[in-house]
Amino acid sequence: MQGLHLTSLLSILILMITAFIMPVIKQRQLVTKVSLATMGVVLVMLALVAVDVAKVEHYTATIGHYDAPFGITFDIGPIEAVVGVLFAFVSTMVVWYASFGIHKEIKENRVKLFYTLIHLLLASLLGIVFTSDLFNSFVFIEVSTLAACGLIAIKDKPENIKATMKYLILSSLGSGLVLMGIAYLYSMTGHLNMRAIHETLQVSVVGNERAILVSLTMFTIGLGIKAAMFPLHVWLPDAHASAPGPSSAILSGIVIKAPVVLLFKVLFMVYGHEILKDTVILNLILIFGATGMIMGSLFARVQTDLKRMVAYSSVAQMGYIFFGFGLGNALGMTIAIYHILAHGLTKSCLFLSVSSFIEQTGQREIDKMRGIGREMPITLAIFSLGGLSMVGIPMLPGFVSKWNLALAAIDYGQIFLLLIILASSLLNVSYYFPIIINGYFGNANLEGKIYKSKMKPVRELVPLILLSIMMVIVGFGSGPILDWIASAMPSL
Amino acid sequence: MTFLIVLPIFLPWLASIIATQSKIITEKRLKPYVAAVVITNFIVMFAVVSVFPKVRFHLLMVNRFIDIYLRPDSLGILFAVLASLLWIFTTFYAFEYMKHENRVRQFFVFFLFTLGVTIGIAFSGNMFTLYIFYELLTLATFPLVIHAGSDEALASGKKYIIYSFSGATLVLLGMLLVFSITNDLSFLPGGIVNFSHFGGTDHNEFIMLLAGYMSLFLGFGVKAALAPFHAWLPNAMVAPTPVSALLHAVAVVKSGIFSLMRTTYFLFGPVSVAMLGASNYLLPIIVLTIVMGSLMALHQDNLKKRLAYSTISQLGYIILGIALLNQDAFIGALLHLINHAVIKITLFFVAGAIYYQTGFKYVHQLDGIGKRMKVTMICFGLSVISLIGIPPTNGFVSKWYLALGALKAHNVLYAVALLLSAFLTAAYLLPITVQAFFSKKETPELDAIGEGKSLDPSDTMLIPIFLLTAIIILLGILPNPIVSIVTRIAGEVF
Amino acid sequence: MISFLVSHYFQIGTVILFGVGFMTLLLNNNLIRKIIGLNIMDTSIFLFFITIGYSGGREAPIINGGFKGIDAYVTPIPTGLMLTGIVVAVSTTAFALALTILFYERFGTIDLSEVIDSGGD
Amino acid sequence: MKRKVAAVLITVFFIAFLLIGLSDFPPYGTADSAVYNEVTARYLEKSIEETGAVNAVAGMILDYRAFDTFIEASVIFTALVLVLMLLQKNDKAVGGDGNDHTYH
Amino acid sequence: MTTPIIRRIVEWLLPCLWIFSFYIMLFGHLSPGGGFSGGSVLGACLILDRHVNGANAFGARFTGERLLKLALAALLLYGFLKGQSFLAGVLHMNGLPVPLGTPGNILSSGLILPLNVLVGIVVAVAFYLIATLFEEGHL
Repeated sequence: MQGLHLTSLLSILILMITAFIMPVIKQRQLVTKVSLATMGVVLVMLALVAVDVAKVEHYTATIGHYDAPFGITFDIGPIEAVVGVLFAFVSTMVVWYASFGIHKEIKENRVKLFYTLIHLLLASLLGIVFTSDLFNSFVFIEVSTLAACGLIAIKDKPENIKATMKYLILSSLGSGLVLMGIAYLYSMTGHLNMRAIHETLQVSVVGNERAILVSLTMFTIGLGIKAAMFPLHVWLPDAHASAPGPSSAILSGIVIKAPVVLLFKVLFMVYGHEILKDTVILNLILIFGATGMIMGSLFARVQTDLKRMVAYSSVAQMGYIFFGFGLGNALGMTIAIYHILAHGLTKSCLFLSVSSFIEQTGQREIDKMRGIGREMPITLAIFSLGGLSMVGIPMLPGFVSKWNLALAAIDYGQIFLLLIILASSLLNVSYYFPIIINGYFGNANLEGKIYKSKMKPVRELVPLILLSIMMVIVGFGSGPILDWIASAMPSL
Repeated sequence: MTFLIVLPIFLPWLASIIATQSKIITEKRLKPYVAAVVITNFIVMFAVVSVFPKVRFHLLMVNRFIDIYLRPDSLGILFAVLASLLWIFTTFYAFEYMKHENRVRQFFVFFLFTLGVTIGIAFSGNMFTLYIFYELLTLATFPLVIHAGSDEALASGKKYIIYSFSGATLVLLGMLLVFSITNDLSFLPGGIVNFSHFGGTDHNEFIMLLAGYMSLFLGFGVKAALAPFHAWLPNAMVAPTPVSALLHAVAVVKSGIFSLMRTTYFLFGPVSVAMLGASNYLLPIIVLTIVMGSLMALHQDNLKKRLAYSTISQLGYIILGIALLNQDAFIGALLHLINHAVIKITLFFVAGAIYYQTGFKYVHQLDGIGKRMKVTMICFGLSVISLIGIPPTNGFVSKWYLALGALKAHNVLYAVALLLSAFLTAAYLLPITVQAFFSKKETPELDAIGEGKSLDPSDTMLIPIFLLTAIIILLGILPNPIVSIVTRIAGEVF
Repeated sequence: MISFLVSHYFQIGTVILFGVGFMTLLLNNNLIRKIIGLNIMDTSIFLFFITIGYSGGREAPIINGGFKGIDAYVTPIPTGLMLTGIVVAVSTTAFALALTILFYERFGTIDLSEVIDSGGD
Repeated sequence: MKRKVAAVLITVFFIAFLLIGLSDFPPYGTADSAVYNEVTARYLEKSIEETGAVNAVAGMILDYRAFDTFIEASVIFTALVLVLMLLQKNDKAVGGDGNDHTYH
Repeated sequence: MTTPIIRRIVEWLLPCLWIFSFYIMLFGHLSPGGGFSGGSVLGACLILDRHVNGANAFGARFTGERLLKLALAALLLYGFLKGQSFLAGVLHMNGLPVPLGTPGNILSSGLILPLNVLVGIVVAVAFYLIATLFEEGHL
């Protein structure tokens, strides 16, 4: 069934073309409608991609008339399909949520640009995930970087400008390093297509060990900066905390995930395990991930600003993903990809609910959120669900990843790694639960709060509810998802 | 039809969700509704377990590990019956007691929800299911603990949450370690960890199993108020009396005890645990718990706190019975599980009744109260005697078996500890009764209340207390039916 | 060692240029200089790319007057890629400069260190 | 001051690292490097008959790897949109009247 | 800073620049050059014109609005022209039948010539508008 192969490319093209049209549309609602419709179509298309992959479990779409080493191709397997569906779903929900309130948060004449940027962003992220051509992925990375910076700077408060500056500089440095890595790889192999590079590397590894190590390091650092690997995360809290609510949901939910997927493909599909096991890169990633899991939670614990806290918790959660990569065994990689899914849904839920707190109360501090559960019960319920998933209450996605990560650590043969995982989940308890408790209980907190006084109309909460439902589904349906992802893992 | 086995769990949950709707369940209908639900659930549970004995029902099966199923065996049924029976008494007691508390609806909603969770713990067929309900129990009882809503309540509630989640984390660690070796966490009488796991050749696996057992034991020990982790229990006293009665008698601490039994006798099995030699590390802690609890109880002036510390030491008995790993001790532990539940809930009811009628919280206020609250204080005295373990009460029976087990363990120290703690129990509980009845001096603030007429609470409060005392006596006079049941359960294991 | 320096002088030069850009990026707090440093880095990478596959005596890949065989032409790939890369770098620079203008309007300075600890306005 | 020293050290380390990797490469200007493989050969040989472009570079970027070029055009567009967004004064909005206060 | 000298030089220079840029664009498939280089030269001379002769000379007729729409239209056309061939490539079919012509002629090599022009327009307009925004803060 060739026809379905179109959808992967068509979704990107549609997003691009609608993005080109939007800036010249006059009315805001029309732009909103167009964007929502496009997002719906794209979501359907990616669902079709997933169906297609489920049928043929792997296919290659040649963009243009030239096959793999000569032209640019999309290699789409279960991992790409799953991540693509996640991206489309999250951004659809975010656009839906934003269509109600974004004009209150940013200038009127920037609303259409907001949607334009989101379209460009989603298109580039999908491209990063789908493409099997290194240089093409680099170009996509640049688009995504620019669009993400735009989504932060779209709200022109001074701190936004500052955060955007930081993000832009660091992440262009990252792109530079990635390009350097591509240059090394290209001059070693003469290919840009991932498969071709892999095959060539297998034969020409001898005599190139040092160059291979250098290029690996380049990719790891460069993509690590973009994915907020722990010591390189300095840009993330400012950026995600200062951006407008929907933007931070998208940034934290999916934007930092695409480089992770690319890093996964580079590490395990371009270099392959035979090369990796002779280098120290995986151990470094493991250490960075572990420190991230602990330090991110510790930083999040001391924050007074709610959004900054959630942002730091993203750093910790990215640590889980890198931890899974660093373990390097099949279960670890599988669960890392699964955690991309889990954290994408959970964190976008959290950020959207937090942003609606801030929008309704006008407060950002955690202390001001006391008794919020009386005023906005449903929203805090969604927040609590996300928090419970982070903490690792059974059958929520957070728990599934923690559990399998621990099993992977046991396979890896290091028991003490278990302690890191459990410690970080306990830390999550220590900073998510006080908010929930003070939100729902306590006379001192609840006095003077009117029930449902600040609640948003339910139809504006539908996206959040859908997100949380999806989160629960992903948690309970983890078995088939994990099997599907595992079926695509490169053989070790 | 086997899916009906989930009814005793989901019925209360459904009921609690309905109870949140003040339109359907008006204030007037609330109490009859709750009573109906609790009693119906009791009957339904009986019906279900008698119709489908030893049924195994999968709720959700994701993979070898994430496999949630219910399999009520005799131990589980025993625990479930105990829980839901005491729940009924507590319900009627609470109707009266909660009159001077606010947010009654919220109380009963979580009250019902917790019932379902407790029965879920009883019916769990493997460790993972147990773990899920265990976490749920923490979340469901938390609103009950902080029901008062004061800052003190919030603080102790946070303490409760932190302790419980740390314990749950330890449990998770233990599950991971065990699962990585056995690839199976289901409960079988006699355990699933077989000898092949330590032929002495693979020392690493031995260590991992030992670590797994220890962390499971300590993790569940948090809820069972084992010595280093008991601090949350006295703090949880801020809860309304029915809650603390439930927490201490059945719901929470007994769930911890129950999970310990599951771990020791159904996951590992006494033989494996003996081979692991885990008891050598645990028994000192347990003895410490027993003695320390009693000693702490001695100088508590707050009645409920004193009862709380007594709970800690009595739970020590049960854990000792579990850790001694011989049949008599296990029988004793099971018996004491039941007896202590009945006794302690009575004691708490009385304490609550005194507070409800007179507002007294402290022991020194209770001199001569026996003359004013005759029935109540008589029940109190009887249950105190039973708790100390003086024949012919049920406490004697269980302690007898415990002592037998302790002697069988060829270590007289444990028997000594039991005796010592029994004396201490007498020392911190008997004086209350004695002073209540035979103190010469009249306390002025007592006379101030109600001019001289009896202060016995109204029937909805008194009848549960009375019935429970009757049960205590009954179990003491003719313990054979219970003992035979318990012996059969213990027989399955050994 | 010396032979390496001699034989790879062009690549070494680009790498050192990369280092220069990197240090400019690290040492200066002035935003304009940071952006210049970024551009130097990018340029060095482009140069590095161009060196790949260059060999003397081959002509540019423009096939005028009949195809002279593969060995007669330099590979067109790095050139084409760098064309793309240059445009990307230009776009990034344009955005960075626009941000700098805004930064100056908001903070009255283009020194990052002066405002990095102050929480915005 | 300490920052400066650290920066210099980092840079020197970085350059050294890159140079170590560089030492695996063939000397500058040698044609027998890995890039002269079937891809280059095809781009050179078939360029005229497949794309019709005499300029192999143009043929490559606009036919073999045209997708790159398309994305790259959208990079420029993104930059344009961003600069518009940042520097556009509010009196006049993109595409005429962006500031139509039509709330729903 | 438009001194008479610069104005005079630009008078002579601009037409050549225009012609040169279009040459680069149109001969992109025959000689060094192509859409991007030609577009950047074109953008450069637009900027120069704006800088020297002010907004009235060229900017009067081609306002920012129109130029933006022009660039977007060019992009869209690019998207459609190339998108159909991408999609056709996915299905392993032939896209629009565009004659390749005889190599060496201007009108040869299928889509490359129009694409060069379109890319050139996009680049030129983008550079021009960005520069204008930098200088004046509005279109």
